[in-house]
Formats: sequence, C-alpha cells, structure tokens
Amino acid sequence: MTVGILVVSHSAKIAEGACELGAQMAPDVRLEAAGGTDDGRIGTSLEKVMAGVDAANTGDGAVILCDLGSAVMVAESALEFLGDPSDVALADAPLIEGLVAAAVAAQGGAGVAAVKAAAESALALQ
Amino acid sequence: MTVGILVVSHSAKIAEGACELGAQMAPDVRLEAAGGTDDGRIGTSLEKVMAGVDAANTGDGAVILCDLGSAVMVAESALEFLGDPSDVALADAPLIEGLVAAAVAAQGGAGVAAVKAAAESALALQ
Amino acid sequence: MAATLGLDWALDWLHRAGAVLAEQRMALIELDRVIGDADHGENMERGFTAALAKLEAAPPATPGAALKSVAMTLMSTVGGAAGPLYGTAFLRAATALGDAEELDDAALLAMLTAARDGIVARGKADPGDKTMIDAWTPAVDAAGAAVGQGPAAVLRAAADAAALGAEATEPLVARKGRASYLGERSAGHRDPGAQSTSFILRAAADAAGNA
Amino acid sequence: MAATLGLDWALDWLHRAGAVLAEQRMALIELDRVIGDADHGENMERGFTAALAKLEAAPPATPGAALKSVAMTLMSTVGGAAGPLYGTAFLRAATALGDAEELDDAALLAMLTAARDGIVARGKADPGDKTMIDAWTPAVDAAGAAVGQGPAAVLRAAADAAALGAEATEPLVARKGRASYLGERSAGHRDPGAQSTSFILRAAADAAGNA
Ligand SMILES: Nc1ncnc2c1ncn2[C@@H]1O[C@H](COP(=O)(O)OP(=O)(O)O)[C@@H](O)[C@H]1O
Ligand SMILES: Nc1ncnc2c1ncn2[C@@H]1O[C@H](COP(=O)(O)OP(=O)(O)O)[C@@H](O)[C@H]1O
Ligand SMILES: [Mg+2]
Ligand SMILES: [Mg+2]
Ligand SMILES: [Mg+2]
Ligand SMILES: [Mg+2]
Repeated sequence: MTVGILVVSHSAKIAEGACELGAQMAPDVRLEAAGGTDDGRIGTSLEKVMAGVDAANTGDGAVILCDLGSAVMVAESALEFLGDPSDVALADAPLIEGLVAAAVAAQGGAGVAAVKAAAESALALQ
Repeated sequence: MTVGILVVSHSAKIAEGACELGAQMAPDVRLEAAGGTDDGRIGTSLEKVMAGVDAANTGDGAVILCDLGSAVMVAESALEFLGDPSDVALADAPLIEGLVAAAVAAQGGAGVAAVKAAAESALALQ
Repeated sequence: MAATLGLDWALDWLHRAGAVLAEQRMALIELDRVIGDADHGENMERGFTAALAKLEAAPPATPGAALKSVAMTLMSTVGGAAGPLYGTAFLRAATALGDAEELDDAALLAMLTAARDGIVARGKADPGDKTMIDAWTPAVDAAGAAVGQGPAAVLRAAADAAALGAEATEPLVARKGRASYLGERSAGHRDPGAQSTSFILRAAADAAGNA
Repeated sequence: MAATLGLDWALDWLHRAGAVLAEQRMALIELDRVIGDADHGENMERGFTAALAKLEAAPPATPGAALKSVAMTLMSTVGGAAGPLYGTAFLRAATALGDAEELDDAALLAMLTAARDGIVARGKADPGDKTMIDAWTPAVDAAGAAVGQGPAAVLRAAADAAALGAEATEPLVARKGRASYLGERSAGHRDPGAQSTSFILRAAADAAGNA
C-alpha cells in the first residue's frame, strides 16, 4: 500500500516541480499536481483539485498539501464536494518541505495519518 | 529601496513558479530564481546561485531562500566565494510560504534583516 | 412593492451583480493591488461572466437553483480566495432557500445568514479581520432588524450596512487572507472582498426595488 | 617508498579516484536509491569527469593547485549535497597545502584534517549521523596515528579506517542529509557518501603505493 499525495499550488510550475522533487525519493508513490487555474493563470482550480484527489487516492488514501490560504480553502471545498472522504487528509505543512517528508513516509508504507504527520513535522531546513 | 530575493531550489520549475507567485504581491521587488542544475536536472548549481545573488542584490541587499538542506549548503558555499557579503542573508524558512512573506516585506521597503525575519516567521497556512 | 421575491428577482439580481462587478473591475483591482495581488476585479468579473453564461445555458427553476448554479461556477472559475468563499456563500444560501419559489423577509434573512455563515466556515475570519465578513455581518444584522418591512426593505438595509461595513474596513489591520502578510501596512486601505460584497448586495436590493 | 609525495602523486590520486567512482557508479546509485534519491553515483562520476577534464585543460603547478581546481569543479557540477561537501573538503585541503611541492606525513595529515573540518563546517554533521563524516573522522584519526611511518602508510591507514567507517554506517539512523527523512528506516543500509569517501581515500593510498 502507498498513500497518494496531492500538491495544490497557485502555480502549475510549483506543483509540477514539487512532484518531480518528491518522486526522486518516492518512486512508488502517486504524486499529483493541481497547480494554477484552469486557464493557466496563477491561482487555484476546484476542478483540478477534485480530479487530483481522485487521481492521488488509488485506494490507500491520500494527503493534500497546499501553498497559500486560498489553496487550503479550495482543497476544503473540494473535499466537501467529494463528501469528506475519510481516507483523505489535509496537511498543515510547508509545501515543498512537507511534500518531501510526506513522500518519503508514503514510500515507506505509512498510512494517511502518518504521512500527514510526517508532512507536518517537516523542518524547513535539513 | 527594495531588498532583492533569491530562490534556490532543486527544481527550476519550483524556483520560477515561486518567483511568479511572489511577484504578484511584490511587483517592485527583484525576485531571482536559481533552480536545478546547469544541465537542467533536479539538483542545485553553484553558478546559478552565485549569479542569482548578484542579480538579486541591486544595491539594497538580498535575502536567500532555499528548499532542501543541500540547497542551503550550496548557498552558503556561494556566499563564501562571494566573500560573505554583509548585505546578503540566508533565511531559515519554508520556501514558498517564506518567499511570499519576504516578498511582501521587501515590497514594503523592509531592510535585509526585516525581510529575513518576515520569511522566518511565515506561517505555513494563512 | 412585492411581498415576496421569486425567480425573476433572483435572475435580475445575479445579472445586476455581474454588470456592476464588470463595471467596477478596475476599482476592485486597484483595491487588491494595494493590499493583495491585484486580481480581485478580474477574478470576480471572470466568475460572474461564467456564472451568467451557465444560467443562460441551463435555466434554473427556483431562486435556490439559480444560487446553486452560480455557486458551482464561482468555485471553479474565480481562481482566488473569493472563489471558495463566494462559492460556499451561494451554496449555503441555496441550501437555506431549498426549493422555495417565493421568498419572504424571513427567507431572505435565512439566505443572507447562511451565506455569511458559509464564508465564516470556509475562511474562519472573525469580524474585524478586514475581510468580506466585515461587510456580510452588518448586512445580516441590518436585514434581521428590517424583517417585517418587506423584501425590498430587508435587502436595502443589508446593502446599506454592507456599504458602511466595507468602508469601515479601511482603518483595520488584516488578520486573514493575503492582506495579512502586510501586517500594519494593510491599515488605511479598503478590503476588496468587502467592497465586492457591497456591490453584490446592492445589486440584490436594486433588483428588489424593481420587482 | 617515497618520503614525500608531489604533484605526480596528486594527479595520479585524482585520476584513480575518477576511475573508481566511474566504475562504482551503479553501486553508489544503489546505495543512494535505498536511503536517498538514487543519484550519488551519477553525481560523483559527473563531478570527477568534469574535474579531470579541467585538470587536463589547465594543468596545475602544485598538489594544492590540483585540489583547488577539483574543488571548484565539484562545487559546480555535482548537483547534490556531495558538491558543496566535497568541494569544501578539497578547497580546505588545498588551503592547508598552500604552495608546497612535496608533502610529508604531517602535510598529508593536515590535508586530511582540513578536508574533514571543511565537511563539518559545511554540513554540520556530528560523528554517528550516518554521513561521509563517519568515514572521514576515523580516517583522520588513523592517519594521525600513522604519522612518522611515511606517506604511503599514512594514506593506507586513512583508507583502511575510511572503509571500516563506511561499513560502520550501516546500523546507524541518519540524522543529516536526505536519509534523515527516513528516520529509523535508514538503519541497515550503508551511507553512499561514506562509501564514496572510502573509494576516494583508497585511491589516494593506491597512488602513494605506486609513487
Ligand atoms: N479567510 C478569509 N475569510 C474571509 N474572507 C477572506 C479570507 N481570505 C480572503 N478573503 C477575502 O477575499 C478577498 C480577496 O479575494 P481575491 O483577490 O479574489 O483572492 P486572492 O487573495 O486569492 O487573490 C479579500 O479582500 C477578502 O475579503
Ligand atoms: N549535512 C551533511 N553533512 C555531511 N554529509 C552529508 C550531509 N548531507 C548529506 N551528506 C552526504 O552526502 C551524501 C549524499 O550525496 P548526494 O547523493 O550527492 O546528494 P543529495 O542527497 O543532494 O542527492 C550522503 O550519503 C551523505 O554522506
Ligand atoms: Mg487577489
Ligand atoms: Mg489571487
Ligand atoms: Mg543523492
Ligand atoms: Mg540529489
């Protein structure tokens, strides 16, 4: 089992780059990027986030990481629309640092709560 | 006066996306990206970091933000090569969240120490 | 004046809101430039343009259905904090209305209250945090005080209070949203979301005045 | 056996190091795949290939100049943590040698000590953190104990100790570098940087044995 991870960022580049970075240490983990608006601007997209949750959660649950506050609000809205799935958690963690920690934890077979905890205890600098 | 900001990331996409995100709220701040290796892989580049410090510091100083630990080591090496300039500081902050806070502080005319402090006190979620 | 408001009013409201947001696009952008990222006007215009197109393409049968359609479109197209905030507001408002065809004073108050509560649930802002809540909360209070005077009076009271609430955000220091990054520097500037709320509630009152 | 080592030894060392790192590329990648990001072998081969090309293009006049040239190239081309770490190591080693043309036991010990201290200054790892320091520190200690037995013996002692040090990283839990993200899961695997250090110091000893 591996928990999937969704990166929600205002920037498509940040979300994609974060997934590439995380994949280095977590080749077996499903990392999904939901960055930018539907028309490619800086911002967030409910559709991308909802599709990203579905893609990240392949059956073992998923953890969501967000950049700014409005990304969190979109992620929370998406989860509400998806019926607040019990196997998807939102991590309160710095995006990049939290993602790497979460990806490594997921690669090691950690469950949703442990992956979320790994993200949330990630230090800014190692 | 505006302090410049350098983003050092293992990923060129992350560094560029971060600068675009920061620029939204800090149109007058010099934001420089040093992401990826010289040959475009995931990693860091001393040359990009040294050039980035020069580009970011247009005379009012600069603050550097890094993603992972090895980016910090490269940044510290670069500063050593540049003779440890007294007007350039390395922030111990989460990359994206710290950058937005730093950019807003710099836009408001804060000096190097205050911009660094803004980055370091940035919360993950707002 | 009508004793209740129906689907025509709701559609007129939403069209008027779209028109004023398009017209005030630059003003909202300017407000957001000073304490944000200069996109609130663009975000709101894009969202309402898409919402009105959707209402055209799939005409709703009740006021609640109209608000629900707008909610979903705003969520998807705004792209900034205002998307989930107004999206949640309209969604909760739609839920409060259910499939009612005619809205009396009490229904309008329930609608406004649900919208405000939705924004609080989503954004967790307190009054005084310099957000759109500072327009919505006095609007709800004023609407409550005007219940019994007819729908147009209820909505006028809400719009008047929202306008004052938006103005009253000027001296505040932001504690939520992007403007909070500015700390003390956010004082002295009006909150863009409070201003767009004022425009939207004014549109509701104007539509009721014409109903 | 020569009583001192000169530029020929230094160049032979660096060429042997480049050769073994190229040869062991996959082994280092495998170590890094388990507790890192699977690039240490690629990083080191790329760095030394570039460093040797630079030595060819701009031949150094002293051992110190050779190490300084390698330092700068590793810093620029490795792309991972090993870049600033080995870069700083070779740079401090070069500084310790100054423009000496012949290196005796004491000079070699000073060189190894400066390299290790540079890595500690750059990476802030303590012994036992499961990093390359766990190969360098026993190497410096063993070299110190062998001072007086001639350069080849000093470097052999360092290489032997580094090999044991690298092996001894296996049970450790990483507290620095990428492997620290794995926590307890990092135990049971050898640190890639400690292993590359062992290869590099073995190359130094082999070159001295041939000098
Ligand atoms: N947590 C929050 N609670 C309530 N309102 C908020 C919150 N965060 C932001 N806002 C409102 O959103 C407005 C900004 O909207 P907009 O510019 O569209 O979003 P963004 O800040 O993502 O660019 C602010 O002026 C404020 O009124
Ligand atoms: N802070 C540190 N101090 C000492 N050595 C370190 C430190 N961080 C990493 N290392 C060493 O670097 C090696 C990894 O190098 P490499 O794979 O090239 O870098 P990266 O981790 O950036 O991919 C580790 O095996 C370890 O020996
Ligand atoms: Mg905005
Ligand atoms: Mg925005
Ligand atoms: Mg590596
Ligand atoms: Mg690497």
